[in-house]
Amino acid sequence: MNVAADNILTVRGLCKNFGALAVTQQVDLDLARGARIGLIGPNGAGKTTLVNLLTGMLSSDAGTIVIDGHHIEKAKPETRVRHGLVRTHQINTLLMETSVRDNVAIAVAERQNYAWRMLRYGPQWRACLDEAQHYLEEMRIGHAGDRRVSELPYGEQRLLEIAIGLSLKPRILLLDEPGAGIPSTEAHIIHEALESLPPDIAILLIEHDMDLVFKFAREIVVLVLGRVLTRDVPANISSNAEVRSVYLGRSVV
Amino acid sequence: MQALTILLDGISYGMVLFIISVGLTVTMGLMRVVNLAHGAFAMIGGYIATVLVLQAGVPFLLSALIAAVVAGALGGLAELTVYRPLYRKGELPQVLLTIGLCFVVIAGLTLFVGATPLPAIVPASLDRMVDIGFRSYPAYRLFLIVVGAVLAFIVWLIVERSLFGARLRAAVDDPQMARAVGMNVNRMFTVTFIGGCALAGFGGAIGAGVLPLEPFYALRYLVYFLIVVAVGGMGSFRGSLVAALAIGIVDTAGRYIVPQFGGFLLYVLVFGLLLWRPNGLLPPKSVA
Amino acid sequence: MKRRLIASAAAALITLSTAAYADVVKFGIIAPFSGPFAVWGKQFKDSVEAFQKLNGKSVNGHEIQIIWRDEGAGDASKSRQFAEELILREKVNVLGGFALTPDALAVSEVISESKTPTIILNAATSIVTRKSPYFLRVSMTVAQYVSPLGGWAVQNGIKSIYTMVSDYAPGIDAQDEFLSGFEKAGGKVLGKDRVPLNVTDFAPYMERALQSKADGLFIFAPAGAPSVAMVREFERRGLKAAGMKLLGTGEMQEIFLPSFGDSILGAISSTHYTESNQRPENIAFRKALTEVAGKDAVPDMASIAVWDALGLVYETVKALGPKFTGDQAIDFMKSKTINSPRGPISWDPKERDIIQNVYIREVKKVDGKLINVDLATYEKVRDPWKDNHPDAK
Amino acid sequence: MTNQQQATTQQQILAPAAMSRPFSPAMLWHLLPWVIALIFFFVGDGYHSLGTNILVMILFALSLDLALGYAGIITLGHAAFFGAGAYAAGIFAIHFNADPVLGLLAATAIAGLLGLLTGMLILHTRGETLLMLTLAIAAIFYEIANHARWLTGGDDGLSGIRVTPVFGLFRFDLWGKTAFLYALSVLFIWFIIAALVVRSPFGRSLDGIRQNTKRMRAIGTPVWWRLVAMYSLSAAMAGSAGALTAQSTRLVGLSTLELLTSGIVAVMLVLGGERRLYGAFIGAAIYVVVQDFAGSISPFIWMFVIGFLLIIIVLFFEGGLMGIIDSVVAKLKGKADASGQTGKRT
Repeated sequence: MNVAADNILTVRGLCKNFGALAVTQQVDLDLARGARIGLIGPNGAGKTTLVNLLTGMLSSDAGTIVIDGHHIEKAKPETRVRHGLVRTHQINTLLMETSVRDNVAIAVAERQNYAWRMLRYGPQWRACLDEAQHYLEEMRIGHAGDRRVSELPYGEQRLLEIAIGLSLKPRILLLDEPGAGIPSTEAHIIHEALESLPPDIAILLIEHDMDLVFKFAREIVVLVLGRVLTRDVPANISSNAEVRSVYLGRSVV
Repeated sequence: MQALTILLDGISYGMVLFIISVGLTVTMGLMRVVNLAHGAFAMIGGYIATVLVLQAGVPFLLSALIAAVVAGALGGLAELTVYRPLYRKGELPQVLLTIGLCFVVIAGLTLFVGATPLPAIVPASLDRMVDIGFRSYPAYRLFLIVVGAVLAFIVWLIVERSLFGARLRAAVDDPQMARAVGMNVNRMFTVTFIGGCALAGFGGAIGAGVLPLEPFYALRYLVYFLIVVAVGGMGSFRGSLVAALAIGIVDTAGRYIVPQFGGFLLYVLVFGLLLWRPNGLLPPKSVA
Repeated sequence: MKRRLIASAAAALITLSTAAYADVVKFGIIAPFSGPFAVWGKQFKDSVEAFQKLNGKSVNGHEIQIIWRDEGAGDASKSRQFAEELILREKVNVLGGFALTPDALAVSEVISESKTPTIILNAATSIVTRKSPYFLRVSMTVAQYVSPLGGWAVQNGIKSIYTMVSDYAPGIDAQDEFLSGFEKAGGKVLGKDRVPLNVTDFAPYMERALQSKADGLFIFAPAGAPSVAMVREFERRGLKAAGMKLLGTGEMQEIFLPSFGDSILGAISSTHYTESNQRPENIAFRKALTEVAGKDAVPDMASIAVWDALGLVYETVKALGPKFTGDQAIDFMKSKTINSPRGPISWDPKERDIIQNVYIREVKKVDGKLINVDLATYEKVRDPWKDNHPDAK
Repeated sequence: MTNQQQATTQQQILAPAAMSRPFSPAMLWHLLPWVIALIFFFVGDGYHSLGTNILVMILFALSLDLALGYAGIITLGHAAFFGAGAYAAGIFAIHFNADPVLGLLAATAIAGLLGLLTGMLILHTRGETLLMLTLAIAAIFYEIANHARWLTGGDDGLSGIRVTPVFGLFRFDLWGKTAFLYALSVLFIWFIIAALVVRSPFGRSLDGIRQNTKRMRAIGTPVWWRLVAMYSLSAAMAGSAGALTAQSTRLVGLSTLELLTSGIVAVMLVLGGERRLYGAFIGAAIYVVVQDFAGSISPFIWMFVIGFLLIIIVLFFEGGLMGIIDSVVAKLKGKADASGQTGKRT
């Protein structure tokens, strides 16, 4: 099997069954440094399952996941994060009772290995807060740092989600529907945020909003019934007959 | 033959646990409420039946039925007033409110009825030995087994064979979906809560010969009821029957065979089982 | 702390209103009024009221004031805390109470240091009185009231025995003491079970006892749910029908008999007080008690203990006046012999433990009421444990 | 960075993080519990045992606040560690060394170790299952203590505990004055530790785990280890409280391991308000004092009172008594100020 030299993530033959139901079948996936890949597919295609398999929230039945030469398919979720594989969530999993800045700072502390500190943590925590503020500003929500997350408008909560992902210094960032639930008038905020992400991070964007995917992605992977149907540049995808028929609701397999 | 005796003892004991606990498995499985006050409803039932038998001369079974009705009504009242706001809260508030309810019931019954254990109300017709072929055996225990089996069958009919039961199972498996398809989940909660409390009250009354009634009843046996629910799998009707019988038999056999281990055995087994299967023996689909 | 303010204000008023030479003698009682042992507290209080009704609230013009403290559900540290408070704040002259042995052990340091005479109203483990020279027991020890039963059983046709006791210190003491008497008299032991305290389904244990085919079953369980369940299962499982005799101690106190129903008929017990005895002291005691607590009031070991304790305190004040040291009081009390409703009682001057009669009784139905009827009396029984362990501390 | 933040930063360099906010007169409130305790020490003759008991229960409730309040570990078995600490301190004093500080350290370590071992077993689970497992652990501990009569005294309790003077200087006097100050010092040390820990990155990550375990997994938090660590810390603290009760009363009973003890400490915590540190202070103090008072009026009134109080607090005053105080203070300060405090709870 050919593996490109600058591949950061290599997935081969990934499988997952729920009882008799095969939700992920023989998925191969390569992400190069700085890649911008869109992952699309109809409801029930297994997109979220795939993300959960990659991040270790679910354990796979077969297949390998390699980051930079490290096999991580058996690793715990937190170990995968330490290898630079980071995700954001489809529905909000933010700490609603905590302040916006602390939400990011907690993630920074985790990355910096300060999170075990119980006593004498003053300077470290301050550094975490400063770094957190930096990511908030990068996502243009620096003004909201002191507010409680539950008081934040939904769109800004989505940006906070991305800021937390960034604060973990990912090499691969899996964005699980960052635009979900955002009114179309505000969709551009997310797009702008995505465009401003550091270029060296490989990004896999899972999204229903086709506008957003086609604007952002340089390549698109189509997932149908747990299999990779095709992978191509956006222009070819939109003209692909098979993909069209899938989205029109007819089965192709 | 000794083994058969132990089995009968265990099953009759388990049946009492089942009758009282089956309502608790619904509350904890369906409503997701850690309900530590369930024993209080069994206790109310037992106290009412005792007072009826001793003061008013009401027959044993009839007073147990009246106790069930009253316990059910009080349960419904409690569901509408103090339990409903609890559904949205975390486990800790649930634990504490229901402990509070327990305290109030204990204090109330003690003030009205007294602090000594209540006299037995098992009628003479049951409080004797009957010949069952290989030996003579307490009639009361056979009575418990029969009543338990009948109730288990009725519960099975309701849960597995009625429309209400189908809805109930659906709601236990996926509460959000049940709401989404327009079920009146609130009413279902009230109805099942009433049913569960009525069963508990009935169990408290007829089981008084195995679990004697006294002011701390509500707390003393609570751990057993909770164990039935946890071992059976929260929200699982079949699980609670299997668990109740298993606990009855294991506890009884353990005490018969190795009495020196006494209290240890059950706790250690439950501890091990929950580590092995955190969701119990037969958990419903939603948590499987 | 309002109640204490009220109490002390009331005490102050009374002091002022009586003549200048009159004093208040304070008797502090620490007992459970809540929790599983609340019955003890209630019985104490009723009996105290009855005593004061019969004998007045003062001795030679000196008021005898009772100060209560609720130690709750068997929390020994509470007991110690209240003892300190009663001694330091209330300046009690005599202390008393203690339902359970740990409650009494908890105060031994405090009373030794403050030299406060302390009357044990229940705690029944033998060693307690050796823990402080200011302890004096008016209740009983487990070993004491069990000791005659084993010998009696063998003499009365119970040649083999099965024992079933709750798995806690008094239960084990009772079992050992019973068996030592039983075996000495030539009886045969067919089985010994210890039942955990939290058990209330006695089916498996009773089944074992039934299979042993012993002549008798000796039980010891805390009063309340466990003993009630034990006796019911004894009846229900046909041990009684099989001709087995039930032997016990405090389980068969008259106050608990209604909880058992007729299944208790024929049960044998040995204790230091038969509630229905016809001594004039007992008739007067029961009369006073029913006047205070209603016609259904039944005295028990708790009532009799506090009744005699008050008797001792009144005698002490009569003899020594309202001001006395702890040593004077203890020396006086332990030299007394009292005609108690239970029979004559006196004290071992060295051990300060009670010497009293022990009665073997049987539950019978008299005039439609379950009561205990004396079968035998063992006079002036000492605590055998102390005699067997002269040096234990 | 705003000016205020910079000021904060400078302060933090000088002071430990718990006291990192710029000084304001309102901070003097933090002295209040300690001042009350010291005043009590001088005027409370005859009540020092009661006072010590309150301090012990505060420490116990505080330990539960760490596990249950902050980390969200739902437990009804914390008495296991309280009792283990008490027995460990008692047994240590009888068989090894009567020095109170050594005994306290030993008890703390043993309780912490037991917390570590049991925590590793049970903290995979959550919710009702966890609740049942904690119940079972406490029940097993209870049975062990009940059976190991030769070591624990069984039902008679462990007595004969000797305690030498603290640091060889301060004798445990009969009336509990030394014990009171000793308990107060231990509570103070643990309080500082607790206050530091809950504001630490570690404490914040546990607060995060309580709010959303999934989120914390996603940022790479080893959730199980973190919970085990906090549980052990909390167990050690509960063990300290148990050791204090053993040393101050020279007595350990089986009741230290009872289900009721676990329940009561949870009641105290919620009464005062969880996740507030001071909630433990108010809850334990009010509970012990009111029980002392109401219990003497009538046997069962106390159960009524506490039962109703629990129901009302849960239904209407989430956050307990401290929550009520907080909201009153917030109202007094005015709304503008109050909204500025968002996300910073003490």
